Amino acid sequence: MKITGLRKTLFSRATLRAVIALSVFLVLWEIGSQSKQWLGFTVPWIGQVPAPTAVLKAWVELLSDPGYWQSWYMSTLRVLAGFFAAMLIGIPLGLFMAVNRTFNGLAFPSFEILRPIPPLAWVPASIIFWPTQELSIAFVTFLGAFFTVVINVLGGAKSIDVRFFQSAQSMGSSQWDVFRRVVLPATLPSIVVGSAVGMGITWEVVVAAEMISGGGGGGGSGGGLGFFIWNSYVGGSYEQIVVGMISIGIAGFACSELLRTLGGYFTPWLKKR
Amino acid sequence: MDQLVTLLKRAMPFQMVPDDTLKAIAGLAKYESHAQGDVIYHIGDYADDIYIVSSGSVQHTLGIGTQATHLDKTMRSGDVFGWAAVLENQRSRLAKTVCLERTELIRINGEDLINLFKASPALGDVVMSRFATMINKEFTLPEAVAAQVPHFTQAQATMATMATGLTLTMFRVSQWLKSPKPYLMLIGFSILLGIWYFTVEVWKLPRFEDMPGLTVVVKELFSKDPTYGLSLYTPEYYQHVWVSLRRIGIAFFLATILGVPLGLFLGWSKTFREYVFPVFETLRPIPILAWVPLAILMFSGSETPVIYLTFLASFFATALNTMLGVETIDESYSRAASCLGASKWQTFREVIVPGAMPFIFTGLQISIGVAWFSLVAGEMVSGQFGLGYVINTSYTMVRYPTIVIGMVTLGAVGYTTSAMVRMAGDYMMQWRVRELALGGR
Amino acid sequence: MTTDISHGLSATSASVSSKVNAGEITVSNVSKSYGAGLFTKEVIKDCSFTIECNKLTVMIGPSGCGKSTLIRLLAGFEKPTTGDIKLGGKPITGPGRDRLVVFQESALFPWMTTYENIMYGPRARGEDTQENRDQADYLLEKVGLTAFRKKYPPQLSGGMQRRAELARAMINNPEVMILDEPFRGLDCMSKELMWEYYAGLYEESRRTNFFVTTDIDEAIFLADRLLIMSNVPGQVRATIEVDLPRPRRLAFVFDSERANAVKMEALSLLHEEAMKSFTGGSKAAADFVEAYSRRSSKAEAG
Amino acid sequence: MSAVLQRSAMSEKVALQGAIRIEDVVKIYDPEGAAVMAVDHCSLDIPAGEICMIVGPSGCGKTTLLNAIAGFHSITSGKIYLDDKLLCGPGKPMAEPGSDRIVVFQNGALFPWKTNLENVAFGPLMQGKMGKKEIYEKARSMMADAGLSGTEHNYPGEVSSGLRRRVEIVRALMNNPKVLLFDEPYRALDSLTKSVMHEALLEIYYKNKVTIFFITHDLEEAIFLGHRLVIMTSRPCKPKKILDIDIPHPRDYSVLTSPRFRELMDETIEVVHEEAKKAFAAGEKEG
Repeated sequence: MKITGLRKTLFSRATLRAVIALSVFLVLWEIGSQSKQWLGFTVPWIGQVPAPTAVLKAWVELLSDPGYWQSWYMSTLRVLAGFFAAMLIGIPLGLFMAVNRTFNGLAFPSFEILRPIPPLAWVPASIIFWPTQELSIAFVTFLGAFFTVVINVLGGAKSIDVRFFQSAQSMGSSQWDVFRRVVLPATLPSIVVGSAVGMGITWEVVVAAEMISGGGGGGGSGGGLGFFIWNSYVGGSYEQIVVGMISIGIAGFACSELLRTLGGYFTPWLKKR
Repeated sequence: MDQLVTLLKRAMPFQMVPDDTLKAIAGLAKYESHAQGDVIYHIGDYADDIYIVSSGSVQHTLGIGTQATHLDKTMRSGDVFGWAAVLENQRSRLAKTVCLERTELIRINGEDLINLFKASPALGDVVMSRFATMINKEFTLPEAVAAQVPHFTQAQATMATMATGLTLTMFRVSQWLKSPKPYLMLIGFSILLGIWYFTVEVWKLPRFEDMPGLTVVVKELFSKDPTYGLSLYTPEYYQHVWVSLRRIGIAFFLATILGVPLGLFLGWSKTFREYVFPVFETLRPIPILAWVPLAILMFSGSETPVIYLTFLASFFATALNTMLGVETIDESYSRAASCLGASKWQTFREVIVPGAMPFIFTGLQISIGVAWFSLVAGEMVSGQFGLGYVINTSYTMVRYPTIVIGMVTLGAVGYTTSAMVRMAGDYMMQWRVRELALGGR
Repeated sequence: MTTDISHGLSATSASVSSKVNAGEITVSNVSKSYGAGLFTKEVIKDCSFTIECNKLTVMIGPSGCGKSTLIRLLAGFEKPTTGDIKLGGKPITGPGRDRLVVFQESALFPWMTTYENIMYGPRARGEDTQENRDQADYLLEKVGLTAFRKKYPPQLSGGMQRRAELARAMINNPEVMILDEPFRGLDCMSKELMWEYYAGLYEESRRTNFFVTTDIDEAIFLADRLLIMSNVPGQVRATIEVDLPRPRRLAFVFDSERANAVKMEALSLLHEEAMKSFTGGSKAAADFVEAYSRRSSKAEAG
Repeated sequence: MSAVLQRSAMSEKVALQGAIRIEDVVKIYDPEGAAVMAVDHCSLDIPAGEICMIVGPSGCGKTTLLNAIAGFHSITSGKIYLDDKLLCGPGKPMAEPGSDRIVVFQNGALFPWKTNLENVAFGPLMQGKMGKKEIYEKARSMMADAGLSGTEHNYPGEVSSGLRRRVEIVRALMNNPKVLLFDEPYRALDSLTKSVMHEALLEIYYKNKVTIFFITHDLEEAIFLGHRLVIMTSRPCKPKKILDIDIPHPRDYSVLTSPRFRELMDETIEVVHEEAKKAFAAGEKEG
């Protein structure tokens, strides 16, 4: 039953169409990039982009380059640091704001004033403040995820159906019990959503921060994927730019998927019948 | 007698009444005939009977003298009028009623009729509810008539609505002021600014002392002769804001006019989605900032790459949300449209587009947010002007207070643009605003 | 109208004079309004009635007549503006496990399995004992959900969710069960089956039950006493003793002359109230119907 | 006055049309290879102008049948005719949706972004058979006839659910349909509002004699409204018992307590409950 199901998705019309569409996309890209040689004139915009085949070749070469993997490692480390810091501070803060009205009145307006400032605008201030480059990147990364996480947790906790509280109360729950067994699980789905979105933003911010601040203290190959891209640009190896872009895409996608799977594991009641 | 019964049966309130009850009603009825021009009753007369027109026609006139207006509807055979007779709190006639030709009427004492129905409350309710519907119909019809009745003057009604609207707002404001919220907010702000002020300028904590201080920033911002060259009085400040706004404007506009239709088609046509969406999804996880070098390669100059980056971020958010919006439209809406004879294209225009509107505007809100996000990044990396550029050059040229000026301005401008998008959404979705206003009272 | 209320009151004083029953709720002269100043809306006005001990009292009235507000007051989630509510002679000050509320639509915690939901009450009080676990198993079997003990509420059908909710309430042994349209939203057939089911549970335990509904058949099938509410502001308009024999079975009840007579009586009162809320949109029509009903109630009084 | 005359003439003409014939219809769903039979060799004849009530437990496949008539779903085999015109059958598994058969949906499908008047005018505007001014005039007068004056410029979200249902029926009638297909339209209403809605529906029906195909699982509603009652079996769905309701029209709510009504209830309640219990035991999800 399962195998037939798998076969069905693999050979379904949708998959077929996806393959066709992606192939057409790649072929067009190849033609566009090679237009100078093949057609005798340069197609605007795409003409400047390295061809997929060249990118693939560059990628294969990079796979055995430890510097490339070092970039992966550095970026992932920064993302994880910023992300976990955001979760660690953001979730309790959001919950506390939802539960305590006074604190909410105190902190929420200030929070709303700071929120519209794009995280990247904090980069210079962060570099001035933190003693090391590494910390300043981590801080900006943290900010990127922090606001999203807090807003999601707060929204989730505030939209809990009042009947849940009422029935818990009428069955004799204490305050702490209501918090632990009603508020927390009821907010879990929004925590999952918030962290998945936050993860996406984190990757965006890391790349930008690495580009702007010119890589980590190590410089050169130690600077993470964002720096890898910038370095490739400065060094004129344009194929590597695209490799870097795809790598970050894969990394971001994998992290978000991982979070969703984890989230699904923590919220079993949300599964479809 | 039977003739009376047949006649009663034609009158709207009595259509469902069983024959034996009708006979009882007929027993209460008096039959009378009038010549043309006869006045049945005047305004203010005591209302005792209700009337059913047997033949001929009568006309109602509301108001007196020059204010007098004829009611649009002329009462003819089978129509009922004079219902004030069955009301308890309105026992005087509201109109003057005149026979337009030779007219035969059946009159029934209101009190007697009520008493008859009291005997069978079930039946009474049905008849009374029909009466109610009828009164409803006839007395909500002409606006001209409503304007004549002193209580319902159009202008007064508008005034009244406005007044309640205003009092409601005032009420809400006073409630808000009575609640601890505004004071907590002020305390919160003071704490935030206090921390900034004390840590940087008073206590000069390590690391903090390098940061631009509160007073320095404020002085700079309001100085006519700024130390670091940027304040509310320098034209450069407005030039930077304008450049950023123009970039956002172009990018956001392009993203909307391309992203919304793409999203609509993605959601609407399954075939289109199956072909296009995979490509879309493959490109989407790549962070916008990773496009920077490639964008510089693809587009010459420094302006286009920045706009391109901003556009790209907005575009993905808009298209994706629009698609989600179309997918969440309840199937029964498009089914209802096809039932009612709408073609495929009409369904798209009349159902899919307005149905997806709430999601489109959510998408646009997100889109303007990410547009600012990537604009700042783009301006920091390349670009000649703009708020991101201000922040970055202030850093490299060690003019720290202007970093904060840039950040604060960014926050304010970003907030304003997203508020504008929200207002545009409210304007275009009146139905939603009114629905929500009703629910969230 | 006054006669009806005094009828309710006389019943109260009779039972009060004999002894104060533990599970008896007396509501005296309760009013509840929301908002302030110009925007005050009075939802319940001067409402008095008794929920007698070990009886199933059903309250019926048009939607939006303040029934749900009354339930929030009885449960102690809110306080009345004036008047007082007493349970067994003691005033109600806040929510407590002596009065358990079963909500309209299901309020099962979606993040807990059926079994965890049923065990919520005992666990919340730190009574996760073998005895309570056995009781939970017994109740699961009683409501026919043994096979579904590890399922989450969204995986259950509407009828099953309601049964799980009944079980969750019953494990706490409350003195009074308060049910706020618990079967609303179920389709008519599942609903009728739930009536028999619920009546069976009640007949076994004979707890004090207070049941609120808008469904006349449901009300007559279940009730020992029927309270009929007026339109906003809510008041008890009439009390009808439903002296049908128990145990009750659907076919049997709807065959009986007595049930039909009660239904007719209640219907005529309710239809009038429903008409009021139905025509509420138009001022003229509302005035009209109100005037009519005032007249007929005057006729009844005189 | 002339408009009224015209309409009554039209409705008389329409009354001769709108017969539905369902012949041996089978519908098998095939989600992920597991064939589920929703409708099993179902045959039914509904004469023009009849109110035919379809009663059955939830999820039994009644809605599938309605969707097949409306043209939203295909059928696996069998034929469905409307006045000798083949709607769907061999070689044409799916009927064309059209304004001769209009569905009134379970949760209501008034477009929330259009005012009530725009909703009512929607059908003729789309079909483009009449002038815009004419359409709005007709829409106004039909709304007034149904006691909906004063709500023309409200959005559906602003009026009560009972009023919304009435607007939806008027929207359907604007198109002079031959058949109205009701998919449990009053399910979400409370019982008291429901009883008022039933009378309103009958009143509209007496004015415009269209064929009504009405799905419900409320037996009381079915007997109160219908000329004929078709009790469906639990999935797969086919008629189990067909019953003529011989209470004369026009009816009002006093019918509910009449002896004949109770007799009919008794006659059917057992049959219905047997099926309901089957579905209940299987733990079918609603809707």
